[in-house]
Amino acid sequence: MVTSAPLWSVLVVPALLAGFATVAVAADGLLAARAAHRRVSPAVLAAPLAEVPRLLAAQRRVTPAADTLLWRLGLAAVPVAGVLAAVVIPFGQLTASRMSVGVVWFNAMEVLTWAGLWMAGWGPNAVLPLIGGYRFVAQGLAYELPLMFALISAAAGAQSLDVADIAGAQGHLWFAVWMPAAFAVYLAGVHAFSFLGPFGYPAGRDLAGGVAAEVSGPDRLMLEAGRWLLLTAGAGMAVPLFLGGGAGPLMPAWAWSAVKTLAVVLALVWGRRRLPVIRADRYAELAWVVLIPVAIAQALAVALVVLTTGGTP
Amino acid sequence: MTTAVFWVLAPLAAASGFMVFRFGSMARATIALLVSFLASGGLLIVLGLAYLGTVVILMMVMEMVIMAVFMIAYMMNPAGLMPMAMFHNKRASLAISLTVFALLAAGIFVTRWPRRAGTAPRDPTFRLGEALMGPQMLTMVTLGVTLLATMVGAVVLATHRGRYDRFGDDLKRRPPTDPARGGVGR
Amino acid sequence: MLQLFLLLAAGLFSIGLYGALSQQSIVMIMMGLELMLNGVIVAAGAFWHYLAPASSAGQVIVVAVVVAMAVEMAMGFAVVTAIFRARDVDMADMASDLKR
Amino acid sequence: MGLTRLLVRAGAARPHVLVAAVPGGTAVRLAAEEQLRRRGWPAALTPADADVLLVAGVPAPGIAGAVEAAWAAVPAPRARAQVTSAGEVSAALDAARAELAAGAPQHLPAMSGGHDAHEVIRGGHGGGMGGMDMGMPAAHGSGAVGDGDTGHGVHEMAGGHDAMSGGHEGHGTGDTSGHDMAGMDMGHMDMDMGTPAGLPMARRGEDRDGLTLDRLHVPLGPLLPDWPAGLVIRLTMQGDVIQHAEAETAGVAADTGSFWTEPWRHAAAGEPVTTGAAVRRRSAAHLDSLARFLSVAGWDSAAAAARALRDDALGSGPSPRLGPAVRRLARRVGRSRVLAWSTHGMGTLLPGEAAATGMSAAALSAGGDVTARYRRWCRELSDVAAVFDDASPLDPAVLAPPRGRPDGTRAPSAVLLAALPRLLEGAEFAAARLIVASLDPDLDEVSPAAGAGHGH
Repeated sequence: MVTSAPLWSVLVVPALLAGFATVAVAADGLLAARAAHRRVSPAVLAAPLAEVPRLLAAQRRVTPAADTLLWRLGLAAVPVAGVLAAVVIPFGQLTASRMSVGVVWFNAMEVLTWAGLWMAGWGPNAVLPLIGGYRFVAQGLAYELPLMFALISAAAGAQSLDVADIAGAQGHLWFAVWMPAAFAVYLAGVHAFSFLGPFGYPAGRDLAGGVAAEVSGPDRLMLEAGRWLLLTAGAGMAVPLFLGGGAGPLMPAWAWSAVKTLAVVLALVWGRRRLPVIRADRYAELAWVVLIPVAIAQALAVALVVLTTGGTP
Repeated sequence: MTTAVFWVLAPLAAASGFMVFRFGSMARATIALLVSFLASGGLLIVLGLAYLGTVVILMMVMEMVIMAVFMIAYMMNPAGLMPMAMFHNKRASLAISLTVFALLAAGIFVTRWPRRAGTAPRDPTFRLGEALMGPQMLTMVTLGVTLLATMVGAVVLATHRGRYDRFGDDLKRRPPTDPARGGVGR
Repeated sequence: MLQLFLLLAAGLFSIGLYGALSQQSIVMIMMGLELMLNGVIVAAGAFWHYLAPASSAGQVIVVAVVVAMAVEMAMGFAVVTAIFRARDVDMADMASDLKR
Repeated sequence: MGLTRLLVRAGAARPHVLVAAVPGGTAVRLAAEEQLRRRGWPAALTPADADVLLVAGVPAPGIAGAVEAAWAAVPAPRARAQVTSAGEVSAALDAARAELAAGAPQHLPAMSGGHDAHEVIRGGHGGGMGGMDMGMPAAHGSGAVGDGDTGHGVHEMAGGHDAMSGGHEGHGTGDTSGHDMAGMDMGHMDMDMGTPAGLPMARRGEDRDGLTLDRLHVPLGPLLPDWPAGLVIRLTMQGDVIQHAEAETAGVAADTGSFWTEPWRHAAAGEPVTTGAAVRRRSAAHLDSLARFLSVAGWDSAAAAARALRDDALGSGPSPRLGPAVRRLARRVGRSRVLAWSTHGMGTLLPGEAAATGMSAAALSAGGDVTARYRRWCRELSDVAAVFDDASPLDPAVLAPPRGRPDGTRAPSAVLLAALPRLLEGAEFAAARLIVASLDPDLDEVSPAAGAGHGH
């Protein structure tokens, strides 16, 4: 039975999230080194961590006629959204906050990045970040609805919006197995809301970094850390939603949660390097014409299964 | 708990709502409105309506970001970089709204409110779903049809290109002439 | 406590009303309307919690209001886009010949 | 203070380097990129992300302003290196890192004469820097649009350009993308016409959606990442749709000769050049173009692989594994469905159209859409991958330089440059970057006089 941990555990969430995010960044650095035909050494793994002191010591960027309030607010919203989204994820038998509507809460917090990135693009009063901010809105309009239907599929399968109930409902069959379309759409959605990999369009290289183009120093640290925290939160949520939560033989529940989260994180990191950026102008039509019908069909199939059998197939 | 949260969120909701019409920058005005909605969403959660509160937050973030895009596209001086105010009959509006507020406030304090009837269900979200799929089915159906009509109507109003522009006079042109290609090769 | 929530709702409603009446730009008027509906949401939630928690009517009202806001915004922007394209204005005063 | 010093020293372990490539600096740029790759130092995309500004080549007067503007936008602690030959790169990077770690006093960037416009901004915006004494007087002057904005250093258009002075087109219009006031009835509005914070407001114009939105004037280049060195494209945009484009060159020195066509020049001068050397140079050129294109397309891992192979191809000594590796990469990129899907139908240059406008050989080989152009690089890479170590003398009639043979007196890149603006008009920003990257003109081939192209 999953229980709500005491209130201090809210402080553990960011720490745990940061730990997994660090692993993700290190793994990403490793893959980058391999792609660049460089020898892989422990130093390569530690290299991304050197970014933290570098960015803390660097000067903050100031641009003319900037809307500094919205700019900083938007940058801060990205990591905050990641941490708040993770608050409802059960880890083993514990969850920082067991909400009866955890799935909706996760969705709402992840959507905060819409406002965050748009503000981060608007703030500096410069062309390239502005385009980047608008790109995220376009991308959001494309990815958000399929992602919502994927979340709804999992919730419908367990007949609950409570994340712990959803994890508990996958006693003998993971949702990932009998809701493959929802699982795939969800994983793509994680890339999309952390604007990494094929969905890195808002911070694209063609925009010289897009929303990040004018951000330096601690602000940049917030933005970069925020993307990886969001990715990790998405990976963590995939475990109770689709992979049976902490259930598993031999090991305790928290260990299974950790192993599964790590596996999803690494899969996402690996997947992000496989594809070029998918531009929103192409993706939007694909999402609305193909993905939304597929996601709705998936939710409908789940609903029919639940109605006829009263649970898993 | 409720009281403490109320005294944090209520002033925030009211103040940011007020700032919507004080900010010169359209971006800031929209974000102020968003903050007001986030605070009301928080209040709903505190009142025990976790689902509705969260949905208000979820919807309003998306709605306000889209709103900001339109505000900036259609407003002059969206960044508020030039001092300007765009009011008309400011004094009358102020008088009317103050009167309305006074009347409402008077009503709130004069009315003898009935006692609380019944207790909250264990899962209000479940009850809402039951209601919408049961006794309130007609409401749900109406809302659904309204939304569909809105989608169709809004697209028809906003677009300036019909199928004859895209597919030609005989509707046989393939692929259609669009300013930008989509992603499924049409 | 109910009175405090209702007072907040009345405040939000009045601020929204002031904005809707005094602003020239159609989009700003829409923001005023949204703020008024925000007050309605708060009031409906408070009524549900303090007066009739056993009934689901309060919740249904909130759902209806949220839908109304979505409809208002979608239609509002569609109309603004159409007016803007046809006549290049976004000001309520300038579109006043619509009255005739 | 002790903590800051500690952070500075720890941060200097792996500085981010912004390589500012100027025309004539191709060899230095390649050496710098190779060094960064081998050291595992990230290449910065914008001045805001950089610790070290490495100027690859000698900036001609036309581009020096842009380099200064980029330097002004690099946040402290920072170091600058000026490198003129490929051999000096490694030492310069070491010196820059040492300077960073030592936390040497920051020297102030020199304000060049062309930057008087910044004074206006500072006047209007001085308060914004309150409390931040970082030795960056012009920090907010120019780099605000990434490198894109630094284009203004090249062409100071004071007063002559659409009522917008060169430097601030980016800022002014980026934020004030609302309406221009001109021509609107505003008798009942209480407002103060002026230029906010010293920035001009945007003007409106017709657009494809019939909404007459604001026009932004955005100079792209000359120092954007993955961008042909010395290219400046002046865009008139509405939203992110390009309404009008003009291509210019910045800081192209007279006849330095392109790095990529070196073997052919030597062969023409009668020096002995082997086919293998020419094949390597041409393949490296294609790999370089491909790497930049893939970077712009956001496929980082394939771009990194292309850069690594490019460095190998430019290296000396026999390399039996290079050919198969190049062929593998060419196959992987050429067969990528997602890449083809996302670039299909973009920037189509019809062969007939090209011939009609007086472009022959080079333009014909650049025909088709973006997909066709990068696939042609992949094909040509595969075709010659077997002869990297061929020692027979080069026959220029059989093996053409990477961007084709000169078209009469015009270099192939001049033809590509002339074709650019027309392809960009109507494209969205992301598409425009892909189109430029798929043509990848080498401005070192172009003499300054024949540089510019216009499109309507």
